[in-house]
Amino acid sequence: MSEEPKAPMKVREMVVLRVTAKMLIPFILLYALYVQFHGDFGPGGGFQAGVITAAGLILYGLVFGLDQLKRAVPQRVLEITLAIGLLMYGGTGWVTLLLGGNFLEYGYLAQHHPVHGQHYGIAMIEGGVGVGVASGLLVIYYALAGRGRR
Amino acid sequence: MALALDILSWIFLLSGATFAIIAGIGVLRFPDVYTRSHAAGLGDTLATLLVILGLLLQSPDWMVAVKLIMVLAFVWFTSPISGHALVKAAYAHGVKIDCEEEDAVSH
Amino acid sequence: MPHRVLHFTATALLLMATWLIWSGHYVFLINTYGVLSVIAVVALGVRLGVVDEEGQPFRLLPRMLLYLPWITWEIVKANWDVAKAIVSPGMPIHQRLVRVKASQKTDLGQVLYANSITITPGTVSLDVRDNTILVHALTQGSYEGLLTGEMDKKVAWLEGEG
Amino acid sequence: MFLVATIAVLITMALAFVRAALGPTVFDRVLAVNVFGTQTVLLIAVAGFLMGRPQFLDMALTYALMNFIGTLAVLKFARYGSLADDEKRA
Repeated sequence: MSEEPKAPMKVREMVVLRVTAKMLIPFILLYALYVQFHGDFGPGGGFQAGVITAAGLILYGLVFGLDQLKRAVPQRVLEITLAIGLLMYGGTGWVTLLLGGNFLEYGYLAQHHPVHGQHYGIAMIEGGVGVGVASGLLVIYYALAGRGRR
Repeated sequence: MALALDILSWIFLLSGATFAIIAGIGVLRFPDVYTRSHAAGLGDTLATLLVILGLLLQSPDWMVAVKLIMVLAFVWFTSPISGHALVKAAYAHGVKIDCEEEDAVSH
Repeated sequence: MPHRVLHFTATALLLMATWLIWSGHYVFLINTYGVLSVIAVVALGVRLGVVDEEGQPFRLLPRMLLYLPWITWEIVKANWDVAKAIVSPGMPIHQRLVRVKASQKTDLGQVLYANSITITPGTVSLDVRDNTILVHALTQGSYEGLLTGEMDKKVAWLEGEG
Repeated sequence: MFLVATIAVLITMALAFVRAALGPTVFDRVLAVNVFGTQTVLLIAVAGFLMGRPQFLDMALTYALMNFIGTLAVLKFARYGSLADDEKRA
Protein backbone atom coordinates (compact mmCIF):
# COMPACT_ATOMS: atom_id res chain seq x y z
CA MET A 1 0.00 0.00 0.00
CA SER A 2 3.03 2.28 0.25
CA GLU A 3 2.87 2.37 -3.55
CA GLU A 4 -0.40 4.30 -3.31
CA PRO A 5 0.27 7.58 -5.15
CA LYS A 6 -0.03 10.61 -2.94
CA ALA A 7 -1.87 13.80 -3.80
CA PRO A 8 0.62 16.38 -5.06
CA MET A 9 -0.03 18.58 -2.07
CA LYS A 10 -2.24 17.87 0.89
CA VAL A 11 -4.81 20.59 0.45
CA ARG A 12 -6.78 19.27 3.43
CA GLU A 13 -9.04 22.27 3.78
CA MET A 14 -10.27 22.13 0.18
CA VAL A 15 -10.90 18.42 -0.02
CA VAL A 16 -14.01 18.75 -2.24
CA LEU A 17 -12.21 20.94 -4.74
CA ARG A 18 -9.08 18.80 -4.72
CA VAL A 19 -10.80 15.50 -5.46
CA THR A 20 -13.23 16.87 -8.05
CA ALA A 21 -10.56 18.91 -9.83
CA LYS A 22 -8.52 15.74 -10.23
CA MET A 23 -11.50 14.09 -11.89
CA LEU A 24 -12.28 17.02 -14.17
CA ILE A 25 -8.90 18.22 -15.40
CA PRO A 26 -8.04 15.32 -17.78
CA PHE A 27 -11.43 15.66 -19.43
CA ILE A 28 -11.09 19.43 -19.79
CA LEU A 29 -7.69 19.03 -21.44
CA LEU A 30 -9.02 16.30 -23.74
CA TYR A 31 -11.98 18.49 -24.64
CA ALA A 32 -9.58 21.30 -25.54
CA LEU A 33 -7.72 18.98 -27.93
CA TYR A 34 -11.03 17.79 -29.37
CA VAL A 35 -11.99 21.39 -30.12
CA GLN A 36 -8.53 21.94 -31.62
CA PHE A 37 -8.80 19.06 -34.07
CA HIS A 38 -12.46 19.44 -35.00
CA GLY A 39 -12.17 23.06 -36.08
CA ASP A 40 -13.11 22.04 -39.65
CA PHE A 41 -16.39 20.45 -38.61
CA GLY A 42 -18.02 22.73 -36.09
CA PRO A 43 -17.57 25.85 -34.05
CA GLY A 44 -14.08 25.50 -32.69
CA GLY A 45 -10.48 25.85 -33.60
CA GLY A 46 -7.22 27.07 -32.24
CA PHE A 47 -8.37 30.03 -30.22
CA GLN A 48 -11.07 28.21 -28.25
CA ALA A 49 -8.79 25.22 -27.76
CA GLY A 50 -6.10 27.48 -26.34
CA VAL A 51 -8.56 29.14 -24.00
CA ILE A 52 -9.92 25.80 -22.73
CA THR A 53 -6.42 24.41 -22.18
CA ALA A 54 -5.48 27.50 -20.22
CA ALA A 55 -8.76 27.29 -18.27
CA GLY A 56 -8.08 23.68 -17.28
CA LEU A 57 -4.60 24.53 -16.03
CA ILE A 58 -5.85 27.67 -14.28
CA LEU A 59 -8.39 25.47 -12.46
CA TYR A 60 -5.42 23.37 -11.32
CA GLY A 61 -3.64 26.53 -10.20
CA LEU A 62 -6.69 27.76 -8.30
CA VAL A 63 -7.09 24.49 -6.43
CA PHE A 64 -3.52 23.32 -5.86
CA GLY A 65 -1.83 26.71 -5.71
CA LEU A 66 0.21 28.70 -8.20
CA ASP A 67 3.53 27.24 -7.04
CA GLN A 68 2.39 23.69 -7.70
CA LEU A 69 1.25 24.64 -11.21
CA LYS A 70 4.50 26.47 -11.90
CA ARG A 71 6.44 23.37 -10.86
CA ALA A 72 4.53 21.22 -13.39
CA VAL A 73 4.42 23.86 -16.15
CA PRO A 74 7.35 26.24 -15.64
CA GLN A 75 7.18 29.77 -16.97
CA ARG A 76 10.36 29.15 -19.04
CA VAL A 77 8.56 26.40 -20.96
CA LEU A 78 5.57 28.64 -21.60
CA GLU A 79 7.77 31.42 -22.98
CA ILE A 80 9.26 28.91 -25.41
CA THR A 81 5.89 27.41 -26.45
CA LEU A 82 4.51 30.93 -26.90
CA ALA A 83 7.34 31.60 -29.35
CA ILE A 84 6.76 28.25 -31.07
CA GLY A 85 3.08 29.10 -31.52
CA LEU A 86 3.94 32.41 -33.14
CA LEU A 87 6.60 30.75 -35.31
CA MET A 88 4.13 28.11 -36.50
CA TYR A 89 1.75 30.86 -37.53
CA GLY A 90 4.27 33.17 -39.11
CA GLY A 91 6.43 30.35 -40.44
CA THR A 92 3.56 28.88 -42.45
CA GLY A 93 3.06 32.28 -44.03
CA TRP A 94 6.73 32.60 -44.95
CA VAL A 95 6.88 29.07 -46.35
CA THR A 96 4.02 29.86 -48.72
CA LEU A 97 5.85 33.05 -49.73
CA LEU A 98 9.01 31.06 -50.44
CA LEU A 99 7.01 28.54 -52.47
CA GLY A 100 5.87 31.37 -54.73
CA GLY A 101 2.45 32.23 -53.31
CA ASN A 102 1.14 35.08 -51.20
CA PHE A 103 1.51 35.23 -47.43
CA LEU A 104 -0.61 32.37 -46.03
CA GLU A 105 -1.77 31.26 -49.48
CA TYR A 106 -2.13 27.64 -48.37
CA GLY A 107 -2.60 26.16 -51.83
CA TYR A 108 1.14 26.39 -52.44
CA LEU A 109 1.98 24.04 -49.54
CA ALA A 110 1.20 20.99 -51.71
CA GLN A 111 1.99 21.91 -55.29
CA HIS A 112 -0.14 19.26 -56.96
CA HIS A 113 -3.07 19.23 -54.52
CA PRO A 114 -4.05 22.77 -53.55
CA VAL A 115 -6.89 21.39 -51.39
CA HIS A 116 -4.42 19.26 -49.41
CA GLY A 117 -2.25 22.31 -49.09
CA GLN A 118 -5.14 24.21 -47.58
CA HIS A 119 -5.68 21.41 -45.04
CA TYR A 120 -2.01 21.41 -43.99
CA GLY A 121 -1.94 25.19 -43.84
CA ILE A 122 -5.07 25.50 -41.73
CA ALA A 123 -3.93 22.71 -39.40
CA MET A 124 -0.57 24.47 -38.90
CA ILE A 125 -2.17 27.87 -38.34
CA GLU A 126 -4.76 26.50 -35.91
CA GLY A 127 -2.05 24.58 -34.07
CA GLY A 128 0.04 27.71 -33.80
CA VAL A 129 -2.90 29.74 -32.56
CA GLY A 130 -3.84 27.06 -30.02
CA VAL A 131 -0.35 26.73 -28.58
CA GLY A 132 0.16 30.48 -28.65
CA VAL A 133 -3.12 31.38 -26.97
CA ALA A 134 -2.78 28.70 -24.27
CA SER A 135 0.78 29.77 -23.41
CA GLY A 136 -0.07 33.45 -23.61
CA LEU A 137 -3.05 33.18 -21.28
CA LEU A 138 -1.08 31.09 -18.79
CA VAL A 139 1.77 33.60 -18.77
CA ILE A 140 -0.79 36.34 -18.09
CA TYR A 141 -2.29 34.23 -15.28
CA TYR A 142 1.15 33.68 -13.75
CA ALA A 143 1.85 37.40 -13.89
CA LEU A 144 -1.53 38.44 -12.46
CA ALA A 145 -1.93 35.69 -9.85
CA GLY A 146 1.38 36.54 -8.25
CA ARG A 147 0.01 39.94 -7.26
CA GLY A 148 -2.57 40.23 -4.49
CA ARG A 149 -5.12 42.87 -3.67
CA ARG A 150 -3.28 43.64 -0.46
CA MET B 1 -45.78 7.86 -32.15
CA ALA B 2 -44.06 11.04 -33.27
CA LEU B 3 -46.92 13.03 -31.81
CA ALA B 4 -46.61 11.26 -28.46
CA LEU B 5 -42.88 12.06 -28.41
CA ASP B 6 -43.61 15.69 -29.24
CA ILE B 7 -46.14 15.94 -26.43
CA LEU B 8 -43.72 14.34 -23.95
CA SER B 9 -41.00 16.70 -25.11
CA TRP B 10 -43.40 19.62 -24.65
CA ILE B 11 -44.17 18.52 -21.11
CA PHE B 12 -40.48 18.24 -20.22
CA LEU B 13 -39.58 21.60 -21.74
CA LEU B 14 -42.49 23.42 -20.13
CA SER B 15 -41.94 21.93 -16.66
CA GLY B 16 -38.22 22.64 -17.01
CA ALA B 17 -39.01 26.23 -17.91
CA THR B 18 -41.37 26.48 -14.94
CA PHE B 19 -38.73 25.17 -12.54
CA ALA B 20 -36.16 27.58 -13.99
CA ILE B 21 -38.47 30.52 -13.29
CA ILE B 22 -39.23 29.20 -9.79
CA ALA B 23 -35.48 29.01 -9.17
CA GLY B 24 -35.15 32.60 -10.36
CA ILE B 25 -37.93 33.70 -8.02
CA GLY B 26 -36.25 31.84 -5.16
CA VAL B 27 -32.91 33.51 -5.83
CA LEU B 28 -34.71 36.84 -5.70
CA ARG B 29 -37.02 36.13 -2.79
CA PHE B 30 -34.98 34.21 -0.20
CA PRO B 31 -33.44 36.22 2.63
CA ASP B 32 -29.70 35.40 2.56
CA VAL B 33 -26.96 33.81 0.50
CA TYR B 34 -27.31 30.35 2.11
CA THR B 35 -31.03 30.03 1.40
CA ARG B 36 -30.52 31.46 -2.08
CA SER B 37 -27.96 28.76 -2.84
CA HIS B 38 -30.73 26.17 -2.42
CA ALA B 39 -32.85 28.01 -4.99
CA ALA B 40 -29.86 28.17 -7.33
CA GLY B 41 -29.50 24.40 -6.95
CA LEU B 42 -33.05 24.08 -8.19
CA GLY B 43 -32.16 25.78 -11.46
CA ASP B 44 -28.95 23.77 -11.83
CA THR B 45 -30.48 20.35 -11.24
CA LEU B 46 -34.13 19.80 -12.08
CA ALA B 47 -34.60 22.67 -14.56
CA THR B 48 -31.50 21.58 -16.48
CA LEU B 49 -32.54 17.91 -16.35
CA LEU B 50 -36.02 18.58 -17.68
CA VAL B 51 -34.97 20.98 -20.42
CA ILE B 52 -32.23 18.60 -21.59
CA LEU B 53 -34.65 15.65 -21.51
CA GLY B 54 -37.09 17.67 -23.61
CA LEU B 55 -34.36 18.45 -26.13
CA LEU B 56 -33.15 14.82 -26.10
CA LEU B 57 -36.51 13.67 -27.44
CA GLN B 58 -36.11 16.13 -30.32
CA SER B 59 -32.49 15.39 -31.17
CA PRO B 60 -32.00 14.58 -34.87
CA ASP B 61 -29.16 12.06 -34.42
CA TRP B 62 -27.24 10.27 -31.70
CA MET B 63 -24.29 12.71 -31.80
CA VAL B 64 -26.56 15.50 -30.63
CA ALA B 65 -28.02 13.23 -27.94
CA VAL B 66 -24.52 12.36 -26.66
CA LYS B 67 -23.59 16.02 -26.47
CA LEU B 68 -26.79 16.90 -24.63
CA ILE B 69 -26.04 14.19 -22.09
CA MET B 70 -22.49 15.53 -21.76
CA VAL B 71 -23.81 19.03 -21.04
CA LEU B 72 -26.18 17.61 -18.42
CA ALA B 73 -23.42 15.50 -16.85
CA PHE B 74 -21.06 18.46 -16.71
CA VAL B 75 -23.62 20.80 -15.15
CA TRP B 76 -24.63 18.16 -12.59
CA PHE B 77 -21.01 17.41 -11.76
CA THR B 78 -19.92 21.03 -11.32
CA SER B 79 -23.06 22.49 -9.75
CA PRO B 80 -22.44 21.02 -6.25
CA ILE B 81 -18.77 22.02 -6.41
CA SER B 82 -19.40 25.68 -7.12
CA GLY B 83 -22.35 25.66 -4.69
CA HIS B 84 -20.18 24.20 -1.95
CA ALA B 85 -17.31 26.58 -2.70
CA LEU B 86 -19.71 29.52 -2.62
CA VAL B 87 -21.37 28.87 0.75
CA LYS B 88 -18.06 27.79 2.24
CA ALA B 89 -16.43 31.05 1.17
CA ALA B 90 -19.42 33.05 2.46
CA TYR B 91 -19.33 31.19 5.80
CA ALA B 92 -15.59 31.59 6.19
CA HIS B 93 -15.95 35.27 5.32
CA GLY B 94 -18.41 35.66 8.19
CA VAL B 95 -21.73 36.09 6.41
CA LYS B 96 -24.29 35.48 9.18
CA ILE B 97 -26.57 32.44 9.27
CA ASP B 98 -29.98 32.91 10.84
CA CYS B 99 -29.69 29.94 13.24
CA GLU B 100 -27.38 28.15 15.69
CA GLU B 101 -25.03 25.31 14.85
CA GLU B 102 -26.07 21.96 16.28
CA ASP B 103 -24.23 18.69 16.51
CA ALA B 104 -25.74 15.46 15.23
CA VAL B 105 -22.53 13.45 15.25
CA SER B 106 -22.87 12.13 18.79
CA HIS B 107 -26.23 10.47 18.21
CA MET C 1 4.50 0.10 -9.88
CA PRO C 2 2.54 -2.22 -12.24
CA HIS C 3 -0.57 -1.08 -10.40
CA ARG C 4 0.10 2.51 -11.47
CA VAL C 5 0.81 1.54 -15.06
CA LEU C 6 -2.45 -0.38 -15.12
CA HIS C 7 -4.23 2.70 -13.85
CA PHE C 8 -2.64 4.92 -16.49
CA THR C 9 -3.74 2.48 -19.19
CA ALA C 10 -7.28 2.36 -17.87
CA THR C 11 -7.40 6.15 -17.79
CA ALA C 12 -6.11 6.32 -21.35
CA LEU C 13 -8.78 3.86 -22.48
CA LEU C 14 -11.49 5.87 -20.71
CA LEU C 15 -10.29 9.07 -22.37
CA MET C 16 -10.10 7.36 -25.76
CA ALA C 17 -13.67 6.12 -25.38
CA THR C 18 -14.74 9.66 -24.46
CA TRP C 19 -12.96 11.00 -27.54
CA LEU C 20 -14.67 8.49 -29.82
CA ILE C 21 -18.12 9.24 -28.41
CA TRP C 22 -17.55 13.00 -28.70
CA SER C 23 -15.89 13.08 -32.08
CA GLY C 24 -18.39 11.43 -34.44
CA HIS C 25 -15.88 11.70 -37.31
CA TYR C 26 -14.34 8.28 -37.76
CA VAL C 27 -11.60 8.87 -40.30
CA PHE C 28 -7.99 7.80 -39.93
CA LEU C 29 -6.61 11.32 -39.42
CA ILE C 30 -9.03 12.29 -36.65
CA ASN C 31 -8.56 8.94 -34.87
CA THR C 32 -4.79 9.45 -35.00
CA TYR C 33 -5.23 12.91 -33.49
CA GLY C 34 -7.36 11.22 -30.84
CA VAL C 35 -4.67 8.71 -29.86
CA LEU C 36 -2.02 11.44 -29.76
CA SER C 37 -4.30 13.69 -27.70
CA VAL C 38 -5.03 10.94 -25.17
CA ILE C 39 -1.30 10.22 -24.78
CA ALA C 40 -0.59 13.93 -24.32
CA VAL C 41 -3.38 14.34 -21.76
CA VAL C 42 -2.33 11.28 -19.73
CA ALA C 43 1.30 12.46 -19.77
CA LEU C 44 0.37 15.95 -18.61
CA GLY C 45 -2.11 14.51 -16.11
CA VAL C 46 0.58 12.31 -14.57
CA ARG C 47 2.91 15.29 -14.40
CA LEU C 48 0.21 17.33 -12.67
CA GLY C 49 -0.51 14.41 -10.33
CA VAL C 50 -4.20 14.16 -11.19
CA VAL C 51 -4.10 10.62 -12.61
CA ASP C 52 -4.45 8.28 -9.66
CA GLU C 53 -6.96 6.13 -7.79
CA GLU C 54 -8.61 9.21 -6.31
CA GLY C 55 -8.94 11.05 -9.60
CA GLN C 56 -10.36 8.15 -11.61
CA PRO C 57 -12.00 5.73 -9.18
CA PHE C 58 -12.75 2.93 -11.64
CA ARG C 59 -13.65 0.47 -8.89
CA LEU C 60 -16.73 2.55 -8.04
CA LEU C 61 -18.18 2.25 -11.54
CA PRO C 62 -20.48 -0.78 -11.08
CA ARG C 63 -22.01 0.54 -7.87
CA MET C 64 -22.17 4.04 -9.34
CA LEU C 65 -24.58 2.72 -11.99
CA LEU C 66 -26.94 1.67 -9.21
CA TYR C 67 -26.33 4.82 -7.17
CA LEU C 68 -27.09 7.30 -9.96
CA PRO C 69 -30.80 6.44 -10.40
CA TRP C 70 -31.27 6.60 -6.63
CA ILE C 71 -29.62 10.02 -6.26
CA THR C 72 -31.52 11.31 -9.31
CA TRP C 73 -34.80 10.39 -7.69
CA GLU C 74 -33.66 12.01 -4.43
CA ILE C 75 -32.83 15.17 -6.37
CA VAL C 76 -36.27 15.23 -8.00
CA LYS C 77 -38.00 14.82 -4.62
CA ALA C 78 -35.83 17.48 -2.99
CA ASN C 79 -36.49 19.87 -5.88
CA TRP C 80 -40.20 19.44 -5.39
CA ASP C 81 -39.86 20.33 -1.68
CA VAL C 82 -37.80 23.45 -2.32
CA ALA C 83 -40.03 24.58 -5.19
CA LYS C 84 -43.02 24.32 -2.86
CA ALA C 85 -41.18 26.40 -0.25
CA ILE C 86 -40.37 29.07 -2.85
CA VAL C 87 -43.88 29.49 -4.24
CA SER C 88 -45.88 29.24 -0.99
CA PRO C 89 -46.83 32.73 0.13
CA GLY C 90 -45.70 32.19 3.73
CA MET C 91 -42.27 30.87 2.64
CA PRO C 92 -42.17 27.99 5.16
CA ILE C 93 -38.43 27.78 5.58
CA HIS C 94 -36.75 26.66 8.75
CA GLN C 95 -33.00 27.05 8.52
CA ARG C 96 -30.73 24.71 10.44
CA LEU C 97 -27.00 24.37 10.62
CA VAL C 98 -26.03 20.88 11.65
CA ARG C 99 -22.83 18.85 11.74
CA VAL C 100 -23.39 15.26 10.62
CA LYS C 101 -21.14 12.24 10.58
CA ALA C 102 -19.50 11.14 7.31
CA SER C 103 -18.78 7.46 7.85
CA GLN C 104 -16.91 7.00 4.56
CA LYS C 105 -13.32 5.92 5.00
CA THR C 106 -11.56 7.86 2.24
CA ASP C 107 -11.48 11.51 1.22
CA LEU C 108 -13.07 10.47 -2.05
CA GLY C 109 -16.04 8.88 -0.29
CA GLN C 110 -16.57 11.92 1.91
CA VAL C 111 -16.38 14.21 -1.10
CA LEU C 112 -19.01 12.09 -2.87
CA TYR C 113 -21.20 12.34 0.22
CA ALA C 114 -20.69 16.12 0.49
CA ASN C 115 -21.52 16.58 -3.19
CA SER C 116 -24.57 14.34 -2.90
CA ILE C 117 -25.74 16.55 -0.03
CA THR C 118 -25.14 19.73 -2.01
CA ILE C 119 -26.72 18.57 -5.26
CA THR C 120 -30.01 17.76 -3.52
CA PRO C 121 -31.59 21.19 -3.08
CA GLY C 122 -32.64 21.86 0.49
CA THR C 123 -29.31 20.78 1.94
CA VAL C 124 -25.90 22.23 1.16
CA SER C 125 -22.58 21.17 2.64
CA LEU C 126 -20.60 24.01 4.15
CA ASP C 127 -17.48 22.35 5.41
CA VAL C 128 -15.87 18.91 5.31
CA ARG C 129 -13.41 18.00 8.07
CA ASP C 130 -12.55 15.36 10.67
CA ASN C 131 -15.04 12.81 9.25
CA THR C 132 -17.92 15.25 9.71
CA ILE C 133 -19.78 17.52 7.32
CA LEU C 134 -21.34 20.84 8.30
CA VAL C 135 -24.69 21.09 6.51
CA HIS C 136 -27.11 23.95 6.03
CA ALA C 137 -30.69 22.70 5.71
CA LEU C 138 -33.47 24.85 4.31
CA THR C 139 -36.69 23.20 5.43
CA GLN C 140 -37.81 20.96 8.25
CA GLY C 141 -38.28 18.13 5.72
CA SER C 142 -34.76 18.35 4.31
CA TYR C 143 -33.35 18.51 7.86
CA GLU C 144 -35.16 15.37 8.95
CA GLY C 145 -34.23 13.57 5.73
CA LEU C 146 -30.59 14.37 6.41
CA LEU C 147 -30.70 13.07 9.99
CA THR C 148 -31.95 9.63 8.93
CA GLY C 149 -28.43 9.03 7.57
CA GLU C 150 -29.77 7.11 4.61
CA MET C 151 -27.59 8.97 2.13
CA ASP C 152 -24.54 8.48 4.35
CA LYS C 153 -25.11 4.72 4.30
CA LYS C 154 -25.70 4.69 0.54
CA VAL C 155 -22.45 6.55 -0.17
CA ALA C 156 -20.54 4.31 2.27
CA TRP C 157 -21.92 1.34 0.33
CA LEU C 158 -20.95 3.01 -2.95
CA GLU C 159 -17.43 3.51 -1.66
CA GLY C 160 -17.20 -0.17 -0.71
CA GLU C 161 -14.22 -1.61 1.14
CA GLY C 162 -11.88 1.34 0.72
CA MET D 1 -42.15 25.09 -28.05
CA PHE D 2 -38.45 25.93 -28.05
CA LEU D 3 -39.53 29.55 -28.09
CA VAL D 4 -41.49 29.14 -24.83
CA ALA D 5 -38.46 27.55 -23.16
CA THR D 6 -36.23 30.34 -24.49
CA ILE D 7 -38.51 33.01 -23.05
CA ALA D 8 -38.66 31.24 -19.67
CA VAL D 9 -34.87 31.01 -19.56
CA LEU D 10 -34.62 34.70 -20.41
CA ILE D 11 -37.04 35.56 -17.58
CA THR D 12 -34.91 33.54 -15.15
CA MET D 13 -31.81 35.35 -16.38
CA ALA D 14 -33.55 38.67 -15.74
CA LEU D 15 -34.45 37.60 -12.19
CA ALA D 16 -30.87 36.49 -11.55
CA PHE D 17 -29.65 39.78 -12.98
CA VAL D 18 -31.80 41.73 -10.51
CA ARG D 19 -30.28 39.70 -7.66
CA ALA D 20 -26.79 40.37 -9.00
CA ALA D 21 -27.53 44.09 -9.04
CA LEU D 22 -29.08 44.09 -5.54
CA GLY D 23 -26.31 42.10 -3.86
CA PRO D 24 -25.95 42.80 -0.96
CA THR D 25 -22.76 40.74 -0.41
CA VAL D 26 -20.28 39.77 -3.09
CA PHE D 27 -21.31 36.14 -2.60
CA ASP D 28 -24.91 36.94 -3.55
CA ARG D 29 -23.63 38.49 -6.73
CA VAL D 30 -21.42 35.51 -7.55
CA LEU D 31 -24.38 33.20 -6.90
CA ALA D 32 -26.61 35.24 -9.19
CA VAL D 33 -23.98 35.28 -11.92
CA ASN D 34 -23.61 31.51 -11.56
CA VAL D 35 -27.36 31.04 -12.00
CA PHE D 36 -27.22 33.41 -14.96
CA GLY D 37 -24.44 31.29 -16.44
CA THR D 38 -26.33 28.01 -16.07
CA GLN D 39 -29.34 29.57 -17.74
CA THR D 40 -27.08 30.80 -20.53
CA VAL D 41 -25.96 27.22 -21.11
CA LEU D 42 -29.61 26.17 -21.40
CA LEU D 43 -30.28 29.16 -23.63
CA ILE D 44 -27.48 28.19 -26.03
CA ALA D 45 -28.72 24.59 -26.13
CA VAL D 46 -32.35 25.57 -26.74
CA ALA D 47 -31.43 28.30 -29.22
CA GLY D 48 -29.39 25.75 -31.16
CA PHE D 49 -32.53 23.68 -31.61
CA LEU D 50 -34.65 26.76 -32.30
CA MET D 51 -32.36 27.70 -35.18
CA GLY D 52 -31.89 24.11 -36.31
CA ARG D 53 -28.16 24.12 -35.57
CA PRO D 54 -27.46 21.69 -32.73
CA GLN D 55 -23.69 22.19 -33.23
CA PHE D 56 -24.20 24.98 -30.71
CA LEU D 57 -23.94 22.27 -28.04
CA ASP D 58 -20.15 22.38 -28.17
CA MET D 59 -20.41 26.03 -27.28
CA ALA D 60 -22.86 25.27 -24.47
CA LEU D 61 -20.34 22.85 -22.97
CA THR D 62 -17.52 25.38 -23.32
CA TYR D 63 -19.69 28.02 -21.69
CA ALA D 64 -20.55 25.70 -18.79
CA LEU D 65 -16.82 25.12 -18.29
CA MET D 66 -16.03 28.83 -18.31
CA ASN D 67 -18.92 29.53 -15.93
CA PHE D 68 -17.59 26.96 -13.46
CA ILE D 69 -13.97 28.06 -13.51
CA GLY D 70 -14.95 31.74 -13.52
CA THR D 71 -17.09 31.23 -10.42
CA LEU D 72 -14.25 29.49 -8.58
CA ALA D 73 -11.77 32.19 -9.60
CA VAL D 74 -14.00 35.05 -8.44
CA LEU D 75 -14.71 33.23 -5.17
CA LYS D 76 -11.02 32.68 -4.58
CA PHE D 77 -10.28 36.33 -5.24
CA ALA D 78 -13.17 37.51 -3.05
CA ARG D 79 -11.98 35.26 -0.21
CA TYR D 80 -8.20 35.69 -0.31
CA GLY D 81 -7.62 38.76 -2.45
CA SER D 82 -5.33 36.72 -4.67
CA LEU D 83 -5.52 33.99 -7.26
CA ALA D 84 -2.29 32.34 -6.19
CA ASP D 85 -2.26 31.56 -2.48
CA ASP D 86 -3.59 28.33 -1.13
CA GLU D 87 -5.61 28.29 2.06
CA LYS D 88 -2.75 27.72 4.47
CA ARG D 89 -0.84 30.87 3.61
CA ALA D 90 -3.78 33.21 3.24
